[in-house]
Amino acid sequence: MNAPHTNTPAAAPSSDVRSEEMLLNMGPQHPSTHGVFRVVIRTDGEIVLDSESHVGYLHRCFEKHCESVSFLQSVLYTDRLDYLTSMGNNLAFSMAVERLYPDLKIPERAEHIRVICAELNRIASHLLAIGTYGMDIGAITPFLYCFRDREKILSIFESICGQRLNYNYVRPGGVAYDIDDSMIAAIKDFCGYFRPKAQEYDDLLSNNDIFVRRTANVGVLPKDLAISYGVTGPSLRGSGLKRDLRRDAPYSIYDRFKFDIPVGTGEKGTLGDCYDRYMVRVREMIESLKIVEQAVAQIPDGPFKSEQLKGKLRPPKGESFVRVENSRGELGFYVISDGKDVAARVKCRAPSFHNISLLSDISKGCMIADMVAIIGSLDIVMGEVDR
Amino acid sequence: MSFGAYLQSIGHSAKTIVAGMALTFRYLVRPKEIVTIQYGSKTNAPKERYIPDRHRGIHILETEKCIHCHICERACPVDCIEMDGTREAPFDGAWKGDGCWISSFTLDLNKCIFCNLCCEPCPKECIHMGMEFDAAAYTRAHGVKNLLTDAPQSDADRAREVEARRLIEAAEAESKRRKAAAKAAAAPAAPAAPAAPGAAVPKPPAPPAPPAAPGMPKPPGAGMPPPPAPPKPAAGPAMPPPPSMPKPPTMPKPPSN
Amino acid sequence: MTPEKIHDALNAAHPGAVLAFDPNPKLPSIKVAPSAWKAAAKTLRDACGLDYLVCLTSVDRGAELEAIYTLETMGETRAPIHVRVLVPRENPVIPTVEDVWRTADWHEREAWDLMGIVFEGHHNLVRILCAEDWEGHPLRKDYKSPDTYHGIKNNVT
Amino acid sequence: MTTPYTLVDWVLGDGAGWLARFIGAILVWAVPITGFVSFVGLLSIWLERKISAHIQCRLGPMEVGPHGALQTVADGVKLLAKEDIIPADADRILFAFAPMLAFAGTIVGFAVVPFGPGLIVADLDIGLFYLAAVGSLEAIGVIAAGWASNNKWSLFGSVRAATQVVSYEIPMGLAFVTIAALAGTLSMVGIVEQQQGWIANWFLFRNPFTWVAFIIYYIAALAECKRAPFDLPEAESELVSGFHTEYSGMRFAIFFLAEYAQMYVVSAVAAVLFLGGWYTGIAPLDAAIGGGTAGMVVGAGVIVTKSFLLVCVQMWLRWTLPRIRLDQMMYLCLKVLMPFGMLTLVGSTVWEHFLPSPAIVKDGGGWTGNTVMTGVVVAAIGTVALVAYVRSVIRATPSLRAASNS
Repeated sequence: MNAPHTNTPAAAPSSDVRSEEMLLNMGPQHPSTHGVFRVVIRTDGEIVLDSESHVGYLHRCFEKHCESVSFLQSVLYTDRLDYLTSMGNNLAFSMAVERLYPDLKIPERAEHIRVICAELNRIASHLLAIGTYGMDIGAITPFLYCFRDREKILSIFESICGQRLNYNYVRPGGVAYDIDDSMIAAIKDFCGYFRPKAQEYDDLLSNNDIFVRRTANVGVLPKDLAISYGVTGPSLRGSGLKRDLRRDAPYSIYDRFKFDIPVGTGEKGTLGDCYDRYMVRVREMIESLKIVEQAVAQIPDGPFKSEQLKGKLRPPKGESFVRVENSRGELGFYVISDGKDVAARVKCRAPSFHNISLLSDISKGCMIADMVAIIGSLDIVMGEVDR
Repeated sequence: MSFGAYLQSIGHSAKTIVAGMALTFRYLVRPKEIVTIQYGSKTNAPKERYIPDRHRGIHILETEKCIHCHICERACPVDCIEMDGTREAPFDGAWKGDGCWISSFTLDLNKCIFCNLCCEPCPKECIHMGMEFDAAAYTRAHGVKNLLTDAPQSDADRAREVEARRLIEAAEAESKRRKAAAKAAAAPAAPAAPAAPGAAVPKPPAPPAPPAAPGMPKPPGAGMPPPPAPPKPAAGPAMPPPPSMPKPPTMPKPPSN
Repeated sequence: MTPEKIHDALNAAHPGAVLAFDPNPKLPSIKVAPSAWKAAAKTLRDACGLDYLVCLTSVDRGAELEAIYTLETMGETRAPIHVRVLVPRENPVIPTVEDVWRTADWHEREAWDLMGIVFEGHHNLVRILCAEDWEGHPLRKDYKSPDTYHGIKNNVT
Repeated sequence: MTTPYTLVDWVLGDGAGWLARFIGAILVWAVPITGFVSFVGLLSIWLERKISAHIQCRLGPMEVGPHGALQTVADGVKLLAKEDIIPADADRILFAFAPMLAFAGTIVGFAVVPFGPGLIVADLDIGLFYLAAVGSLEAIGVIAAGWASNNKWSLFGSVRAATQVVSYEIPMGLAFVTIAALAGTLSMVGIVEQQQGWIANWFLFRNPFTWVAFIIYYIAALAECKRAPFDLPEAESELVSGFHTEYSGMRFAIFFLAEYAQMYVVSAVAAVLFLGGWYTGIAPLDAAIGGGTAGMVVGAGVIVTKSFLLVCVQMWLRWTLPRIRLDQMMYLCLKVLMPFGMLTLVGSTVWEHFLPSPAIVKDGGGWTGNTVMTGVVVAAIGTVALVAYVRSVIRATPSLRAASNS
């Protein structure tokens, strides 16, 4: 980019104070773009006139990978899509593979374990989203409180499946390993621990006036624009549309649990602003906690993986499309099998890909500091956008 | 904005700021809330206390149970496992497995993604993911772990593998020739001669020599039975590994079976 | 609207546009002729209420390339309907629908980038995931990865 | 001869020539002050690390020295040994000069900041005015740094710094004027002398308006130091690192040191203006210590302690609050601090007119009607704050909350 002070045209009026537009590269390496994401901003002073998003810096050919490794091996590549919600990714891909089989029964225990893990992972992911959002706004301490609590979830996951980030735990037909009583006790402990801690985030962020003023009325996403861009998840619910696949099109065993779907209300500003999106995440954590508590209470004994899928995974010829409500929105997999142990085509419908594509529409006229707030409130994970 | 609302907004700001500061002050004066530990030499917590049993760390191989079936090698999505050996006949410098003789079993930690897919299909449950997680190395070559010696693979190891490949081929050829001879002998004669590879060892293993692998000391395989010490490392004088031998351009591929 | 009703509505509005219909409840799909796709998309959005483009999947079917548009109504959720548009491999041109569903903008760029389907009328049909100077369309079955890229050797076999 | 207020006078006596005084000033003041700034830097950075760590449930540095006390020294050595990078398209001369300008701009403030009775570089008659004048010198260094870096983010940072520092000069000046009107002098030593005696003589407790003046001064000082929530010039989540994005090694360290030195300066000024300077606030204790060397040592300890306490509050604020936006920063300055600052100035003078304090003298002052009124107001505010704190404790503690609900 040009130097800011070397682009003076030759014939410029010397008496007046002149101001000109400036092109600013935000990213690919920038603290607040949440990954390698580049926005080219045209600014007038601190005001963003226009912006253009560039993605693809983290492209790892996930879909091409899936065409060269077996179905079982593909599961662990889904871990790396939205690496903050690996359980949900595993679940979506496993369900897409399972749907290729005509009549496959997943054991009850496996379904419960899947729900518990997916919901705990949703809490962990939202904790990170809230924490980094605080950091985008400039408060560093909430980030560390969120990480402190997230670490507890990751420790539970580590005891369940051995890893803290890329779990490779939910597999077609069930889950990889059973969970035992000590793990269930740890999950119950966490549920008791977490509820009062959620108040701290309110004290530091949600109720803090500086935070509210930084986020309310900023980056307003109208409902119709959200629909046209296919925005899903908390970003959509922040705009006031009550849509959640866990309730609207229940997969797994979500129809057995009672939980609310928080939506944005415009309580501090306009409906669909950054604060609404943020608050939806804060409230969703408590709802997820409710699901975890119910699932832990009624988890049955039994096998943890289906006996029907013994041996090498070789789904019958066919196509399937499955979506789950992941922490960032609807994660879908379109899987085409031609009867081999390797998929013919896997397409990943990534929620962040949709959510970030509208950035230039809702960031016009905001300030540079708001740009950071908007990107943070959309809560993107570049691993999923670029695949 | 009315004057009252103006004052109210200032008051509200002050109130919420004070609420946040009260929270941070409570943490400031309560050191028992600290959750971090001093990782490293000063930590009092043994690894077992904060690493669960199922932790997926650096692999450990129970060599004496391995049957050299290549299943883990094929299960690996990133092709980080390489093994070589034979089930036909023993040879100099071989590690003894279960009915097989192994010359190399390496795991490239530069590639490994710790997915556990190699351990799950193992028919003998001889490859495990251990408690060690510190995979740092100064060079990429040191990132390759020799699962037989539990040390980073050295140049000497690589040289030995090349030599072992030759020995394996020779031993297999010898074994095949003997089998054919035994068959030929058995066909006309009475079926008396048992054609067992164990009985057909051409030369007994060399006396135990000091381990040639100069790498780091074996890490304690916390929680897992440690792999047995190499029963018989390479015979030193027979094939002295050059001290700075570069990596062979292509590793000899094991025979597919 | 059920898939059957959508099929009927589409048939009534654009006779000849629908080439095939598969009411399979797991994966209901309608095959639409590429030439009629733009008009059909507007009908689907306005008359059938399918305001949400869930996903655009591009598939290499050998002689033909396929674009699968997964559509749904945002307000009410059920199994989404898939609209298949098949175009010949030699001349894979589909009219763009970025002005019907705005999310199609990036999805069409992705399908162009990875599968090489040309979306006619797209305002900015450039690569999105691969580098600008990448050659070929990686998700095609006959794609050969280059040996070098800007002097970086490709050692993947 | 009156009490020697400056150490140079004390050492050389009154009769020394200008050259002797100049060299003496360098030896007696410039060298120790530079050393003191380094000490302030070391201590503040350690404090910052530990306070932030404990607020965030962390241990902080623990390895180098007891509780990591020497970590900053180790870091300083590392920064000294680092490569000195100047970007290719930078304005090399300005780039090299900017950190020194910022550091010099900060360190000249130490000239009028007393370290104890008699421990002051220059007891200027216009000390407060001088402070207001040089207080924004650092901004010139910051602007130069942002411009010379030839980086758009740096430029943003430096322009923000200019906006911020220049704007917050005004409320800060209003707080200065409030105190100057009470004290009747601009001399720092003179201001401290007037707060001798009991704690009620501190200007903070002189009347309720000085409380407001103190808060205004402290907020403005935060902005002058570019500390959170006013860290817009370096806002690391927006501007990468703002004006020092391109700086590394020792040049960066000098910026860092300048920031912490300025934190100390503004806190010391707050201690002088509002918190009684080097007086403990307990009249008999001050009398017992007396003047001379003992008074100097104890006074220095008192004022440095007060300053560091205020520095700690700055850190506490930083690790609690989010960052405000540029327009909100201007709103706060122009629409909140300035009206209140003017109100404070008027209110304080009117209060003094109708409820005049006894002439401030060195014999201790006394409890007057003014003090009582101030005490009532202060007690009311304190009660409200205490109630708010107790309520927040109850809310944060589940067992207490359950008890209070039932």
